[in-house]
Amino acid sequence: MIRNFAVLLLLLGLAGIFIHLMQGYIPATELNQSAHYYAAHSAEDLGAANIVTAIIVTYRGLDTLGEVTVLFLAATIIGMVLANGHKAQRSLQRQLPPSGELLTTASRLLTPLILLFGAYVFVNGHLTPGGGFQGGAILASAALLLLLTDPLKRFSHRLIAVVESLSGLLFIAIGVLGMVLAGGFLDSRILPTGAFGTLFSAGSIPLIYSLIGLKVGAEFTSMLNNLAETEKS
Amino acid sequence: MVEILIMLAAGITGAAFLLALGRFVLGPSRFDRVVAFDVLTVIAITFIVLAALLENRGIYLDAALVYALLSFLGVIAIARYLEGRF
Amino acid sequence: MEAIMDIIGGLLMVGGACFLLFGGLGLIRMPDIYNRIQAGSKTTTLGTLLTLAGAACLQPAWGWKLLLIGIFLIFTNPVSAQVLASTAHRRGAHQSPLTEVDRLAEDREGKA
Amino acid sequence: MMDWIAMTTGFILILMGLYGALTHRNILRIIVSFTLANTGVNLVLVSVGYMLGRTAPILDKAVPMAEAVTRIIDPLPQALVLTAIVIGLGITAMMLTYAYKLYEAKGSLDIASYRELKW
Amino acid sequence: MNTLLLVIALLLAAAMLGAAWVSIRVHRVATAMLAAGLVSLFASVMFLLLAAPDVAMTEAAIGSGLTTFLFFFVLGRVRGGRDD
Amino acid sequence: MDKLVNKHRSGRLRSGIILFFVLMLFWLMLSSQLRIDVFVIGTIVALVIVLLYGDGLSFLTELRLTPKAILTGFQYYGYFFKELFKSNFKLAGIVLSPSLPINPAIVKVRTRLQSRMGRLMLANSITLTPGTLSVEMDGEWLYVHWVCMETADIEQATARIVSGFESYLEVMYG
Repeated sequence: MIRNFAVLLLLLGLAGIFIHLMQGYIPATELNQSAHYYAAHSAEDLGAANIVTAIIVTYRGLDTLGEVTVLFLAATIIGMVLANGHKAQRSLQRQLPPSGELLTTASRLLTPLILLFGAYVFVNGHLTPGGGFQGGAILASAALLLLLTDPLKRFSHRLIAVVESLSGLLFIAIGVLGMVLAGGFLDSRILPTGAFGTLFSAGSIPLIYSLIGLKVGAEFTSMLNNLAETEKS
Repeated sequence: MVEILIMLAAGITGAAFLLALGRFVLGPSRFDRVVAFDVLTVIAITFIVLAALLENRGIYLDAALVYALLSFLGVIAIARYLEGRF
Repeated sequence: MEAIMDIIGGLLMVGGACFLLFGGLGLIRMPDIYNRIQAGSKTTTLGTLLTLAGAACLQPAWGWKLLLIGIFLIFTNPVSAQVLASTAHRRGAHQSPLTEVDRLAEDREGKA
Repeated sequence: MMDWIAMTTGFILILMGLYGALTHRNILRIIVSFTLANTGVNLVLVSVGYMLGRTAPILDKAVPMAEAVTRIIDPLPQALVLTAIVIGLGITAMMLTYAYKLYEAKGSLDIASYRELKW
Repeated sequence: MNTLLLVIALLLAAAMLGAAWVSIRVHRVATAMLAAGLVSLFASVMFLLLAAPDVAMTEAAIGSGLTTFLFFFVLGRVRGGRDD
Repeated sequence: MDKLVNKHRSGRLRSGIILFFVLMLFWLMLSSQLRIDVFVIGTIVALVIVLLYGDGLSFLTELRLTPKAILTGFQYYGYFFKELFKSNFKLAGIVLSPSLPINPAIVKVRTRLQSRMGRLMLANSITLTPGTLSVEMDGEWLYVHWVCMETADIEQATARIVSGFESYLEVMYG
């Protein structure tokens, strides 16, 4: 009872702060300074039609590196925490009822399409909404579909690790190349900017976003794989 | 004229949305809630298309594409859970 | 010409929305889970397809993407409905007392 | 007006999520409440960048390059939230993994049964 | 036209709060998770109305499959625990 | 034995090539523009997917490549949409009538189709058409939930529910 009362008191205090914040909130009618800079310059300098992509990949590229690192750490920690337990043995696994012929066929049909759509999303990150993070999640969803169709399905750890580390390495290499050839770390102007609005434009942004997409997809897939390998207690 | 028609369509879709939401809240069994969830996802696609039309931006459709392609994954995951397979 | 296309598109959208409404109504009124799945899967598929067709009439430039959404919807919606129905049957979900014949349950019992 | 609606919803979601996280005793319920609060925070952040009558910060035929400054909304909060959602999924997966391991060790999900953590 | 978007946003906000309420008050854990998925779905459409298609797409890609799967997977693994 | 393996391999190659072209088609539809850079990237992506996921199916993998089959395909889609409309109006009638005239049952029907795509499309079509919902597929038996049951007999139910689609799908996929 006391506990609930304390919780309510805390939430009331928070609500007071929020109401105060909302009273002080004045909707902006003009872009602020940094946003103005991004809006005016990103299309000319970098050739990226999607300004959010330009910010994520180039202007705040270091932040993105940090995010990818956090995600990598999360995946690694999940793997380490789960690796401690007893791994499932094939022979000990429960007898599962067959997973329905129609779902199997449908997953055979839809998995290539989901993979293709994921690739579309991260290759076109500089033109359409979308990019590496979304595309990576969609790739992992394809893996999830396979996992749901056949619960005993396992993905090759080696393939996942190779894709993940290769894309990570290439990502950093492109970043360093930007430092050598252009203005700074992860500067995308190491490749020609190209015609605005085409696929081969915006310097190295599509390349970097594709690498991020592959890396994120591999990380999510390894998370799913590690979770699926645990044995039902 | 077209505006009125679109407004009418949005209103009717909103009514359908509320009905499906009602089934979600009422639903006696878990299966009923899952069906309502499925229907609500499809109605969300309609809302996205409507928003794209109203704001006149074709790029919004990509989000609808994601839902059209991936929404059944959630339902299948829940069905697997209900079957006791995990 | 464009005005006519606009009117057709708007009418298609209203029709699609009506089917969505019938789906929602069916979801509320039908007595058991299988009938609700029927109401949910069929009407929402056609309703969304009509809405997409209407949007394609209003904005012909988006046609390809709307067509893709339609194709994906036709192939994913029945799959989820079927998986859900099969799961419901395996877990013995409540069936309306109106149900007269249940061959699947009979065959299951015969096998077991 | 849209930003007010979204902001209010976001704040209420944060409060509801925190309330759930603080009052429930089941670890899984606590994690679910955390995801609710997470969604609320994202909503508030995005709504701060919204501006009335403007459109998404993606340039194409509808928004040519020359009009960008007067037509688009603030892209910075969107860039922040974009990564925050992905990180949120990573964090959720990690919390769920810990919940699973805790269950394996104790055979219960009730936080009252974890007495070693009290002092 | 703007008013219509506003009405849709209001509807979505109300639905979101309702789903969140269901999620924290309902008895069963599975229903709470389903309601959380619903909140994520509505939030995605809301992001789109707030002119943030990138964010909407991220939320859609992550909320539609992965989050739901993770929650229900762990719930299925721990089911049989006393506190259901 | 050798011949069988060879046949299997060539079948795999054929399905891989078909999958590649279908993926290219979808890529072009997604991009909705025809330019050389789109084409190049699409080729790379489709190739990688085909190599990584070789046992994927596509809409055309098991389609018989005869003019008659293709023509039947178009007829099938026409019939399908007609039935979809019919089913929706029927369902709307049921939902809107105050007495809710339903008579549900799960009946058992038989199908002759052998190919996987044909069976999937049959089940999907049944789910989307008048008052029926495929619940489970087991060998040649298909269990169908029927809102307004007209007959519980296997042969008659097969004639009512399945044969309309089956006649088209049998020509297309076999």
